[in-house]
Amino acid sequence: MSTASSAPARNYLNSSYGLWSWLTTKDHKRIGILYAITITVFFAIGGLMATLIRLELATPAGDLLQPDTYNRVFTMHGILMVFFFLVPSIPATLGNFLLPLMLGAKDVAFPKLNLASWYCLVAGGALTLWALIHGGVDTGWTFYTPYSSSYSNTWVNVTGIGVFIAGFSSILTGVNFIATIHRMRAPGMTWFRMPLFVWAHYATALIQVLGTPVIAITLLLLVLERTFHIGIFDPTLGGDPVLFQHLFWFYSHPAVYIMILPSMGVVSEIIAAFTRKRVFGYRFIAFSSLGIAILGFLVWGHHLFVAGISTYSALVFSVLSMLVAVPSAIKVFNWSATLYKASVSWETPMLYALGFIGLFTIGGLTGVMLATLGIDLHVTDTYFVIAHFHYVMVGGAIMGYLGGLHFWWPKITGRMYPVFWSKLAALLVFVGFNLTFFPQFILGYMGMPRRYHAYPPEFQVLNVMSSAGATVLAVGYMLPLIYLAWSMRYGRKAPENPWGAVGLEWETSSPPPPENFVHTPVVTGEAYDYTKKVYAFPTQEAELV
Amino acid sequence: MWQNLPLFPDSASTLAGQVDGIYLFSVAIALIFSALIAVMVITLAIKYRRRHPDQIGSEEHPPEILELVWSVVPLGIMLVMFFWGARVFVTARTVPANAVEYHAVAKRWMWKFQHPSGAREINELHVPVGQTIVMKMTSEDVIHDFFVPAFRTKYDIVPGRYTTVWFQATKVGEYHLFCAEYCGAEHSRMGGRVVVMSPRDYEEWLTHGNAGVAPAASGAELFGTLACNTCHKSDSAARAPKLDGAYGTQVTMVDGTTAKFDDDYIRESILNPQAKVVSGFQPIMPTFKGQISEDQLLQLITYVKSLSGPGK
Amino acid sequence: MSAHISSVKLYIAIFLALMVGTALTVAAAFIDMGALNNVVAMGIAAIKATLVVLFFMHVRYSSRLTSMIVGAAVLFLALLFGLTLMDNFTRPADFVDHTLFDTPPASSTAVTGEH
Amino acid sequence: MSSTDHTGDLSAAHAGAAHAALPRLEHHFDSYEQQRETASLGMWLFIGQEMLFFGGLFTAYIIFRHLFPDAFAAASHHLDIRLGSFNTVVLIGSSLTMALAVRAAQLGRQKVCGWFLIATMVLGVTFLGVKAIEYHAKYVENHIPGVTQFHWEENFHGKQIPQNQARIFYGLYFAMTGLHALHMIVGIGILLWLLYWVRRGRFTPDNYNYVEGVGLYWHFVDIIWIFLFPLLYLIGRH
Ligand code: HEA
Ligand code: HEA
Ligand code: HEC
Ligand code: CUA
Ligand SMILES: [Cu+2]
Repeated sequence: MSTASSAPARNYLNSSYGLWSWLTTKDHKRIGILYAITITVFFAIGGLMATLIRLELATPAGDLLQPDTYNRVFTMHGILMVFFFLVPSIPATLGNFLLPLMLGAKDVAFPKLNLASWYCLVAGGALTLWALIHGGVDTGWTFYTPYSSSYSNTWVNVTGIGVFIAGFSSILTGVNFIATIHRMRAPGMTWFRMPLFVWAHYATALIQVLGTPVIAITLLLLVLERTFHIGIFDPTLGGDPVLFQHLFWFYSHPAVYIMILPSMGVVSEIIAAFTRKRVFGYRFIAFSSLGIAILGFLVWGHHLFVAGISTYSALVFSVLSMLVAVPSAIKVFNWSATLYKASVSWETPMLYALGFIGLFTIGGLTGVMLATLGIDLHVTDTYFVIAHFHYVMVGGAIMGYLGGLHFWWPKITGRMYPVFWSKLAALLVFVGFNLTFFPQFILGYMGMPRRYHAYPPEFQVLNVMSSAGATVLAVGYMLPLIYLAWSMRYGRKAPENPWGAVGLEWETSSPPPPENFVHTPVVTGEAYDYTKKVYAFPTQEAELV
Repeated sequence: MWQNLPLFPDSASTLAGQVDGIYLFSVAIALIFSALIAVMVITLAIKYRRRHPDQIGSEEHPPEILELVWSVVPLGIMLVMFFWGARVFVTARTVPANAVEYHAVAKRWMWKFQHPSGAREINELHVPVGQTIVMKMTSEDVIHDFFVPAFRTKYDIVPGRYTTVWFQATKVGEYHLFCAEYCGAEHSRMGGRVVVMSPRDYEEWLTHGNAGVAPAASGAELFGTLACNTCHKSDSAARAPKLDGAYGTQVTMVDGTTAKFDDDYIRESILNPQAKVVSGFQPIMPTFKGQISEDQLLQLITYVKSLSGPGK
Repeated sequence: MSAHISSVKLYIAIFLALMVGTALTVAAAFIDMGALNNVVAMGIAAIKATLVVLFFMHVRYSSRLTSMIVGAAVLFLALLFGLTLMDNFTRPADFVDHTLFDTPPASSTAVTGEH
Repeated sequence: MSSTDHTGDLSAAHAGAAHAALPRLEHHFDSYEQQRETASLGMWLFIGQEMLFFGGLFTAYIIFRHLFPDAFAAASHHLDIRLGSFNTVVLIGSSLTMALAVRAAQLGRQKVCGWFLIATMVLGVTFLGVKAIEYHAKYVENHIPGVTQFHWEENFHGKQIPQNQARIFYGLYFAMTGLHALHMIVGIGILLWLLYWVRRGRFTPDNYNYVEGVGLYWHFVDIIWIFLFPLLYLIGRH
């Protein structure tokens, strides 16, 4: 862990120059960066929409935006944040960058597909932004029929196609990851020697490959319904609008695990690195990822409890939703227990990981409340739901993403970021987040429906708190944007392994060379082993083979 | 402004207590587990903080049996939540036998209600306290949702079909009525009030210009004006089945299938008579689709139902 | 593991089996077997598909992983069908009005001409 | 059977076909075997994805067939069972030629492979041609929802079939067969591209991933049709 290659060694960043070299790159690391830039743009636009939402909701009267405008704003907020930011976020950036490194491979299985998947996201995003500029969509990110198919006079088709294309980006990423994990592992890298990050991505990829096509066909059917009135979702033609909801949530519930699983993988890595200890219950965490991915396909009906499904199926979906919480519980407890007799370092990534545990727990527990039929009856389609999913998606998934970004930033860019600012940002995000979204639980139980641009005055206090919190949160998000950008030029040069962590990615230079490892690694022991060396590079030390 | 910071909405129905009960229970569970994890994480992270830069974590782990504990205990708790929540939900979804039927037609962006007495109102619903009421609802366009926070219940209103929601108000007062399913531009303004009144006040309200014609009576009138009675007569020589006493029975069709004579069957018979042709009759009944409104349809159904006497 | 190369004979045999299957489904469709008609039609289609998968697509000679992927996809398909139908087949009698208006939807104008 | 580990004699065997991108081991693979297995795995994952893609349509189909059994039967009677059967034979035949093309590639017989690819394409185009005839008939009969004023007026076994229910059948019919046809068109495009490379001697017994992958895809499209045919054409024919 010593030789911080001080000379401007050849690495993936300086191996070739020019925009063209980036736009045609097949290097998974560069594609990861392309993705990172792209999703940051989408996050900023989505965040701008969130800002508008919170500004509007600071007062009960719908005085800032027209109702029509407001509807478009929260719809674009949801669509951009979910399909163009959070779904690709960790897998396509950190996952892309790290999977081959962690497995000791030279690249992902299909580098060209990998690049193609980025272009899919860009093309889908461009279409969606085109729609946004020309007036947007107002269906909500859920595109419920028959509103979307027969009544909305906004750019439903264009956006639908945009999301459709972005979906293929996700599918291609998933195909790539599964093939990579099966076929590209370095010698000695058995399944149970893989980092938990890889397991999490395996589970994620499974959902991406087998879930995403269903939303694709659903959106296609929506476009057909809207264009040709084939009738399947249109009650006036004999169709069933609830069928759309089934098809939509068949993907979109598992999709929430596309968003959270990679984040859980990041947290496992961070916890191991900053406790310098093997994560407690490695196999339980690994299998719980698969468990979540599979059980996640059984519960989509909990979004439809009061939508007109049979009471019988509501009962079935409710009890199944409870089951999916068990593997999540296993993870949370295992992480916590890892801290026991550990060597805990309070570095910035660790702050995010601990924040993740807390916020995800709250988000998850309120998810279980929503899965409880008697409660959902009252709080569905209220701010309680909004609070729940921002806790898991913003408090959970984004915390994990930021944590991972701070953890691997030295590896990715070869630079360190300022410690003080990064800790301050983590704190601001945590405080701002809670201030923004905790009041929404109360609002929800009080009965404030979601997707309301005006509301009765008695809800104002809580809404003002929420808007105030959002301001803090925005600052918290803007800080990393600034200091991370700053560090790329002015940051201290990062050594190979700044955290003293164990993992193949820390065995190569920062930033890594284009081919990742000069010599193919050989793995001789379990992951996270801080007591002995388990990675070897045979050409250097031939006897270790 | 600050005095207005309650944590609960009004509670004004028999269901409210039940929903609050399961809610409070699960809030307690959530608090306990969040606190447990927060305390555990923070104390461990402080107690075992890194003392010198090269320190590595001990290889020692807590006992493996914990894995079992923290899988089974949450599962057990969640099953309790499930059964409790399921009971409340089944109660909320099972319409009590003594419920009085009110009608709601939702459209963008208004509510049309009709009382059993025939009184109609828009965006306001007056109900007597203590009476069990079932709203029979349909939509003229997109999906809406009948939501009264004080009653702790809601249900989507799906076009092309009837859904129901029932409640029994327990407290006189005025409560919010919200549309809780996104339905377009004015979704947030598609609200109104539910006014719960003492039975006396309610009677009075009804008689003060709000009487209207009972749906069954309007239905009877329609039965004449639409010439239903030219075929559906009470004599046995009629060209069409006798409707008296038919409600609730099983009807046999020409193709041998059977159907239950219920509201939806009547609806279908009126809108699409050829779909199910009663055994022993010719498919001569014309469709009335497009000729009558949703409101009139409800009135006709109520009338046909009334031919089978009170109750079901 | 080297790729398996099947004989031309085998391919032709499979092709003929598929032809027989096709003829059988068409024939079966003209016999009234009540609800069994669907079972037979889908059964034959499933057998035909299996033949294609096993022999034309070489799954018979491929690694277990390939079968696992096919198995996973079939499983998830079954979930999609199963749980969606669970709802549709247990819905309350509340009638889905298939015929409220028999004209093309008023909405076709709404889409373009709203507001 | 030939082991995959004979890189040596391969490069020798094909040294003649100079410019063709000869047996190419991409930089991130260690062996042809790894490369081939990875490619096949990727293709299978893609097919798994396709199964669920069509799955959404089949779900809708099952539900509406269950709701409107008579309308589906009646509407299905308006499809030409002879053309449908003919197309089934054609498509299965194209699967056979595709399988033989892959076999030829496995054996390194590029010429033969090329001819089988051409045969596959010819059969594929025949299928699409027949489909076009069927679509045209529907167009004339005003049975294409949203394209012409959909029109349906018919009793079936004495029951009146509501126009909308027939419309849903045809909506699904066109969605399903249309998507299937789209897959075929894409497939034929890929076959052309493949043919180009086969003609240039791109493939060897060690490195015929592309041929194999395209074969898998083509067979999958065939399988979809194997289900579509009875579901759409053969309802209640008795
Ligand atoms: C990252 C995203 C994410 C994640 C991980 C989850 C996780 C869960 N969600 Fe959530 N959810 C969403 C995103 C997410 N959700 C979104 C976006 C919506 C709304 C979409 C819309 O309508 O727009 C939604 C809506 C939603 C609903 C529908 C609400 C409604 O509209 O009426 C329900 C209902 O059951 C639900 C349940 C759950 C459950 C049971 C989990 C579980 O997986 C949680 C499991 C985790 C834990 C339980 C915590 C850890 C466990 C312990 C600490 C042990 C102790 C536990 C107990 C004793 C119970 N979610
Ligand atoms: C990943 C998903 C995600 C994320 C990150 C967020 C982030 C936020 N969301 Fe989001 N939200 C959703 C997913 C998400 N949301 C979804 C799916 C819905 C449902 C939509 C629907 O109903 O259809 C929803 C709905 C929703 C509502 C309900 C609207 C309604 O129902 O009427 C509200 C209200 O407060 C809200 C608020 C916020 C806030 C304050 C944030 C904050 O966390 C955002 C903070 C971020 C910023 C403020 C950006 C700061 C940075 C910049 C501005 C950078 C500047 C740019 C450069 C220099 C490049 N969201
Ligand atoms: C031209 C004669 C005719 C007229 C007018 C007519 N019906 Fe009918 N109706 C029939 C016949 C014949 C049947 C039995 C065959 C069938 O089910 O279609 C029938 C069946 C019914 C049924 C189902 C009865 C059962 O026992 O199952 C209902 C309900 C009904 N009609 C209601 C109405 C109403 C309400 C109207 C007026 C709006 C009306 N009908 C007008 C001829 C008529
Ligand atoms: Cu009506 Cu929302
Ligand atoms: Cu969900």
